[in-house]
Amino acid sequence: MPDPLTRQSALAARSGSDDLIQERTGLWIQRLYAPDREADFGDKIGLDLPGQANHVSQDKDLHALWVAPWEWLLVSEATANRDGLAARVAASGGALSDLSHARMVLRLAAEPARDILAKGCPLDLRPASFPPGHCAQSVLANVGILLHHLGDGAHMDIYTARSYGRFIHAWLNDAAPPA
Amino acid sequence: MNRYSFASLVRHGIMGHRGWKPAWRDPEPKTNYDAVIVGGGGHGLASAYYLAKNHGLNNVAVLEKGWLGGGNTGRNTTIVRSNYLLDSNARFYEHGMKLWEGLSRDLNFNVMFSQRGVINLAHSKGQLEAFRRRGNAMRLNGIDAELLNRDDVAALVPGMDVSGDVRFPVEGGLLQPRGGTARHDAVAWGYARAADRRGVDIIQNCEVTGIRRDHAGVSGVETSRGFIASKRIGLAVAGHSTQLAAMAGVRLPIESHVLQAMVSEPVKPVLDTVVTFGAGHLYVSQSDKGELVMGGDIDGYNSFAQRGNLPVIEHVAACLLALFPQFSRLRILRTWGGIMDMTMDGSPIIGTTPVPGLFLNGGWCYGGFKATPASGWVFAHTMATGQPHALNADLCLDRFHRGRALDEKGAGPKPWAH
Amino acid sequence: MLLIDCPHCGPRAQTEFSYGGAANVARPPAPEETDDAAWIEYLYLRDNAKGQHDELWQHIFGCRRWLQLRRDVISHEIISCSELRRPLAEDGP
Amino acid sequence: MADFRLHSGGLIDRDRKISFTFDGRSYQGYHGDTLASALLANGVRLVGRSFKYHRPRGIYGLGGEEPNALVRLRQGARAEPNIRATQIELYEGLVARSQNNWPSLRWDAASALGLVSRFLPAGFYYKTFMWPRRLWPHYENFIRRMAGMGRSPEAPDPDHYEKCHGHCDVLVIGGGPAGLAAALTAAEGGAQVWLADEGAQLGGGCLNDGDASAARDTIAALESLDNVTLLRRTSVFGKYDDHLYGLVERTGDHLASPDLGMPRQRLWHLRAGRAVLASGAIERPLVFANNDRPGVMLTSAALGYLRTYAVRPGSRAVINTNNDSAYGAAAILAAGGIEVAAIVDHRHMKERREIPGAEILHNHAIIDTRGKKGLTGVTVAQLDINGDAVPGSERQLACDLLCLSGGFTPSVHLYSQAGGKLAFREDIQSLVPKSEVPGMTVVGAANGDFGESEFIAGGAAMDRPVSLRKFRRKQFIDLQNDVTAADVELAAREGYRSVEHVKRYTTLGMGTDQGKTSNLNGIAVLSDALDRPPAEVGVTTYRPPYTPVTIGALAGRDVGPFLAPDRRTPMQECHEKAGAAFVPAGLWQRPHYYPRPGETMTEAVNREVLAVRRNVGIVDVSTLGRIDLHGPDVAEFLNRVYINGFKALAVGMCRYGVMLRDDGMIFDDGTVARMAETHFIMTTTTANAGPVMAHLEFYLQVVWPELRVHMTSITDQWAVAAVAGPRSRDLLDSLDSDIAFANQAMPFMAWRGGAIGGIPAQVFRISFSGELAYEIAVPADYGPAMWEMLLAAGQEFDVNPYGTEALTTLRTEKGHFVMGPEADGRATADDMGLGAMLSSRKEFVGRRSLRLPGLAGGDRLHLVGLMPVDGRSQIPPGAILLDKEMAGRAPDKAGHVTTSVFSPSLDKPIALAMARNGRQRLGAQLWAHSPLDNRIVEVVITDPVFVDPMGERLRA
Ligand SMILES: Cc1cc2nc3c(=O)[nH]c(=O)nc-3n(C[C@H](O)[C@H](O)[C@H](O)COP(=O)(O)OP(=O)(O)OC[C@H]3O[C@@H](n4cnc5c(N)ncnc54)[C@H](O)[C@@H]3O)c2cc1C
Ligand SMILES: NC(=O)c1ccc[n+]([C@@H]2O[C@H](COP(=O)([O-])OP(=O)(O)OC[C@H]3O[C@@H](n4cnc5c(N)ncnc54)[C@H](O)[C@@H]3O)[C@@H](O)[C@H]2O)c1
Ligand SMILES: Cc1cc2nc3c(=O)[nH]c(=O)nc-3n(C[C@H](O)[C@H](O)[C@H](O)COP(=O)(O)O)c2cc1C
Ligand SMILES: [Zn+2]
Repeated sequence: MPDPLTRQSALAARSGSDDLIQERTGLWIQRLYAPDREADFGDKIGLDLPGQANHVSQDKDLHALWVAPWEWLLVSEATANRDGLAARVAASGGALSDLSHARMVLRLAAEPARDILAKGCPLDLRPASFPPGHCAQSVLANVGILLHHLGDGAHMDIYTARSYGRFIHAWLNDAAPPA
Repeated sequence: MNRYSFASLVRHGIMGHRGWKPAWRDPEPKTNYDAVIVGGGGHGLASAYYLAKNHGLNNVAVLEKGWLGGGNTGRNTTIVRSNYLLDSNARFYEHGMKLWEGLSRDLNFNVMFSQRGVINLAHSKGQLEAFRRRGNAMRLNGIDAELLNRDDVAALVPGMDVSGDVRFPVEGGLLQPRGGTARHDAVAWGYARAADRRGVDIIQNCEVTGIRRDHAGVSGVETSRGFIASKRIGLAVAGHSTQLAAMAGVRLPIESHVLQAMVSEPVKPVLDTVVTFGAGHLYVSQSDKGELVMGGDIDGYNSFAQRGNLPVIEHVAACLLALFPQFSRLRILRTWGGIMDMTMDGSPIIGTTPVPGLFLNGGWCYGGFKATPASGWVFAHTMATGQPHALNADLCLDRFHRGRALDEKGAGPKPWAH
Repeated sequence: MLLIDCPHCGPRAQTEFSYGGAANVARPPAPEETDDAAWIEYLYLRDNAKGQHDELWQHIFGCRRWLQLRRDVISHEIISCSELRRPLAEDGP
Repeated sequence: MADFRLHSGGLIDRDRKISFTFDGRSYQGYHGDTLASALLANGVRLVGRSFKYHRPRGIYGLGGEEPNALVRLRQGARAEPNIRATQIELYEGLVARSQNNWPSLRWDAASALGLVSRFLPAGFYYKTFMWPRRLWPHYENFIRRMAGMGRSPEAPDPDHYEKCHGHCDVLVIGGGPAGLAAALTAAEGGAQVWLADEGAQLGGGCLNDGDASAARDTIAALESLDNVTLLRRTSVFGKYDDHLYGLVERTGDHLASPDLGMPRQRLWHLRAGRAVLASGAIERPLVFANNDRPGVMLTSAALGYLRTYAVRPGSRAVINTNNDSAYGAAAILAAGGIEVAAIVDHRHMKERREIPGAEILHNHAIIDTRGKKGLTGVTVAQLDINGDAVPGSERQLACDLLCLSGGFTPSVHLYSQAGGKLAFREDIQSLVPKSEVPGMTVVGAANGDFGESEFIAGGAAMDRPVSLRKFRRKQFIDLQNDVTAADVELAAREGYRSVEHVKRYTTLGMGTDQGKTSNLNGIAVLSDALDRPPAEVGVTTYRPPYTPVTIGALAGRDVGPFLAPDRRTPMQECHEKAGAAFVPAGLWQRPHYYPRPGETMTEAVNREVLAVRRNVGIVDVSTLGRIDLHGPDVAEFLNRVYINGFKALAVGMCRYGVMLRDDGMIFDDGTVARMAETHFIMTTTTANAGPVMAHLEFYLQVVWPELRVHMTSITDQWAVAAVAGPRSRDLLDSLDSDIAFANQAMPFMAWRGGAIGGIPAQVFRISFSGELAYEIAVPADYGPAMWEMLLAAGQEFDVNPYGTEALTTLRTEKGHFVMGPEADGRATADDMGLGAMLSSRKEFVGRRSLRLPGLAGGDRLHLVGLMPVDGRSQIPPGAILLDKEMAGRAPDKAGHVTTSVFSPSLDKPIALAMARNGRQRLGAQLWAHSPLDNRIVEVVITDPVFVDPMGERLRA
């Protein structure tokens, strides 16, 4: 029996490994809503939230990805206690929905990623249109995805709903040029 | 007027085919008709034919803005079937099926009606159960239907991948053996020629631009070739029903959408039935000339352009390869689109309107080609008598007001979802 | 394939969106006080404009916002794409 | 066999010899050859048979315009029909076969059809085969076998295809001089430029008939720029909305098989800021009797074979023309060692040109040709003022090559696809772009601008490409479909006068070349027949694809397992390991049942059902949709979208709800739990998870924007198992948990949070099976652990995992309807017996429609139960219900069976059904009739709830 408190990611039971694609597991992911159009919401809850569409802000280990007007995806690797944040959000009339287990997150080197993604995603991924520090939601192989071009410019993170995880992972591997 | 037969073909052949008469006249419009039908597609022409044949009305004009048969009649995937679930639809389409079976000889024009069978594939137990219900309902309406298991499907469609090893394995299907295809253009031409022979004026390049009304009802149509008076006006304009009805102040539960179709390069016979994929959007048959004729879903947004976009075409291609991986190296020769009048419940509207003397034949969605003979038959009846025929009583416009929508798919009032 | 300029996310391929029908169909604010004819009109009757058509699309694989487009349904040219006007204007944007 | 290869010149690589076979015979060619050029080099002229009359045909064109030389390429699984020999690049070991002939290309039995062809004019099949009716299927079979061209491949394609999305500023279509120049200008201006050309070589027409050195320089310049992408072997096949172009790049077709890992073809979705259409022009043939023999060829093609491939397409040529370009061509042919016997020029010209060695016949036309399987000579005659042959002026000329030069037709396909309008230009007898379309510029020959080209400039205007007005012998217009000038005339005579009618009646331009060399000639013949100017005759609609596109490329990667995504629950591996049989549920695969060794499906399902009724079972319900709702107005929102009230729902409790569409029909059902004052979790059915989300977003954003509600789909966040059965509480109690599962602590329809076995969990006391049951939701990554824990702890209670089939039986026994079989989009809440749930104190979506006559009326179908009167017979699934007194007469149906199961709990078959006025007819006996399997079972209408009608078990 698996240790109950070990998280079994979408890809955990899959055999084999690969260098091209790394799964990021154990993440803390929340969808954050501001109450309608409240400009100083970020200050109130103590987060640096990108106001501009498709932008990502980073505060230490915590990334805030713009996903819709007044909505962000907060992502962090640390399992630090964030009860304080939850309380502040609740107090300011916003909302958090926990998606920590709802996503499969893959990290790829930006270079093959751009070519591989182009095989199934209609986004314009040219660096001028999708520079580092940006994110975008789109569709890949008929599945919804969120792409994050990391600030270093060298990597991309692909988020997809957990239930599609195996499919997207297999699809990406199939689309990747042979080693 | 020449009668068509093997003998006449030989006789004219010997004379170098110089003696053939036009299949229809090209008359100038008269100023007044007993009935005017707008739209020279299959439905308009069939209606005119049956008005003359069944109801003795010969002073009839069909007004066509372009060339006859150039609307959806000339651009559909030619599938003819009557495998409907709801009684009102089933009886209507089955009447059509019976007319199809004698049509070539009735019209003296070979419409190449080919009863090669129509199979709807099921990919799950649930789908198969739904087909059971449909098949039983059909049988009780006097329509042929057979439930197929996987082996039956394999035997009927050699070359189809029925292995369990695919994304959507085939579980079985519903077969209507009498279903099939017909040569689309020939249907328009055959009806035109037969109607013309009974005195109907078929007037091409004549666009209706307005409908005149007086206190009693309609009084005639404005056209690009002048005013034409008539107290009986039938609209059979497929994708343009809303525009024409609006000319008489009638709003319709219809949106126009684009539906695409495509053909492959011609090949020797490889597919002897009409096949509908149940896990994606695809229907495919092979024409007598050899092309695979295929279609899928509408593009899904209002459109009056007779062309669409790639996603649907790519999806149709993918579905085809799911069933027939060996067709991967065949090539698509041509793609095109038609303007479909999609109704709010997915069923056609045929009957009277709130305006006296104005009759509507439209809302055919994906499936009006197969309806052509039945539609003409009951529309002629409705126009001649002012009352719907028993077969279109449930198909009238007022069904929406009565809360009796005929939602064959149960998709609700979203025309693009039917 | 349409390129819809989402006012929130930027220009995106049609495959990211789903269609929502005519934009000028306003739901009667008090259905119970609406008579049958008006209710049927709302449920079923459409202008189906041939020319410029006001319509709703949802950016389903993006911000999930419902948007209002004005599109030429003969040429498919998108004339405008904007945030939804609240409440929905009867006569489009 | 004669060798037609020149010793020098051309773009072939003489150091790389290539062997190939055609119709089983071996030949040699060079790297850089096409199959067509290599066949010509070997003196092979007869290459195919025509569609209808099986006439012998040879190579006619140079590229995509080729109507004749269609072959079956490759073998086995890679075999493909109808491939133009002119576009096949030679590779070592290439195998090609001719098609549409039997027993052989040279002796084709069906060519006998030519003898009766006078009885097979255009559209003959519409006039005959009508009697006797029963013979039609046989006639049709024969027609089908005669038609078609090549044979379809029979085995799955071993190659793979790829799709790519591309984005650029400028797309240049065509790599001839015009396209190359446009690309360079745009690139030098800093734009990201893509240039695509169908051919393996860039350079276009100037490779054949001009000076290619300038083009070579431009190509080199473009290659040195990194903002330029050059795509060779790439057809731009379609123009779609908002500047999206479809391209097919043939990455592997010039090889015996694609390199490892390389796709055979790649389909590009290219979004271009703007496009430059530089697609050139295609030469037009001239029309006369027997103008189709092997050896008849477009002049531009003959030049191309000579210049690009260093092949003489014949030894002694006659050129037939109506314009000046033939004279330059003659010079090139002569320089290449071809004897030019004569130039037959339709025009009457004062100023004469000289071509050494060639007879120049002005005011002459070719009226016939000779030769069985290949051209041996032509008959020429002088023309009179009407364009007819002057009697007695006929002369024979011997030749083995006849070059046709009837002017050039601009390739405006993509411009027209983009909605561009065409105008007829008299001087070049062609349709040319009338004005700009947004985002596209047409340049070069495609624009009718033949430039400084010495060939046309200054020449007299062309005359019609049709030489003779009387159509006695076969004068082909469309060579592929064997459409003659007489066919077009016949169509016009019979009233098929629109150019679109002519196309459909005669099949002109409907072949695989889509009339690239024939459409304009068809217009000319029709224009004569109708006595209307060509501009009025018009042209048929240009449609994608420009050249045919493989279905494989269109499907791209959406094949095999990637046809559609598949979704997996967190516990999927557990079910796989347990040997579950799966059943598709939308994109999911759900466990259908869990067979034990030796068990049949029925046995397994019955065991699973009884386990739930007697002990305990667990089922994976993670596929149900889950939506997180936050905000002060959630309760109000729920009140408006469900038929029942939600305002009073207490924190810690759940409620079942039904949603309608606004037309009054049931849209979905599920439970809602109030997690906190302003926080709710809603569940939806598996199939409707997406649609419900969009439905709610619609009402929230479009209809009631004033409501403050935030929604998130959290389906994927949770792994959910339902634990059901009288011993479910015992099982849960046996686990280490801080949750109290007892009735008082957690009554029916309550939910509690806590931890189970250390795993954070939310437990909802809801039941679909009708038994005491708990749904346990844990964060998805803990799903497998939770599942294993329940199974392990459950052993002592004889826990059974159960699948959807047992679930169906359980809910049928309880009379629960589901979306699909019962609520099929045409059913109201009242139909389901839920009338009492309809709140009368509030507005909700769909309520208003319930007052419409048809919905409120008295003849609706109600959800009922059915039992066989004999207590034993299975009730046929999908059966139609008939009133007994109707038996034998035209039936008015009394309803239908929706779900039929064997109930292990009652030990007899039962069913759910929708029966007309069913609730008023409890106890009535009906026939359940299934004509499909010839079964009729006598059934009695019962209450739909078969088990525990008072609901005592689930409250236990
Ligand atoms: C791609 C595609 C595939 C299809 N596949 C099938 C199938 O497999 N089976 C099936 O049964 N059905 C199919 N259909 C539907 C079927 O083609 C139509 O329902 C049917 O042909 C409608 O016939 P009609 O005579 O009503 O319309 P049309 O043939 O469209 O005729 C209407 C005519 O009205 C004319 N008109 C319009 N406005 C005016 C005006 N103002 N004045 C004068 N004339 C006017 C038009 O020019 C047109 O010729 C398909 C449709 C499409 C587009
Ligand atoms: N002899 C004459 O009178 C005459 C007349 C017309 C043209 N020409 C020749 O044509 C030249 C004109 O140059 P141009 O550049 O306009 O035309 P071009 O014919 O030289 O080049 C057109 C190129 O476009 C390609 N092409 C066409 N459609 C395509 C598509 N959909 N996708 C991809 N590629 C496609 C063709 O393969 C060809 O290489 C002249 O230099 C001359 O050689 C000669
Ligand atoms: C059943 C059917 C078969 C067709 N077969 C062919 C064909 O073999 N070749 C071809 O070029 N077009 C074929 N077409 C398509 C027509 O050329 C044409 O595209 C279609 O009728 C729509 O008209 P439009 O493209 O002129 O708008 C076929 C159409 C139908 C409906
Ligand atoms: Zn958006």
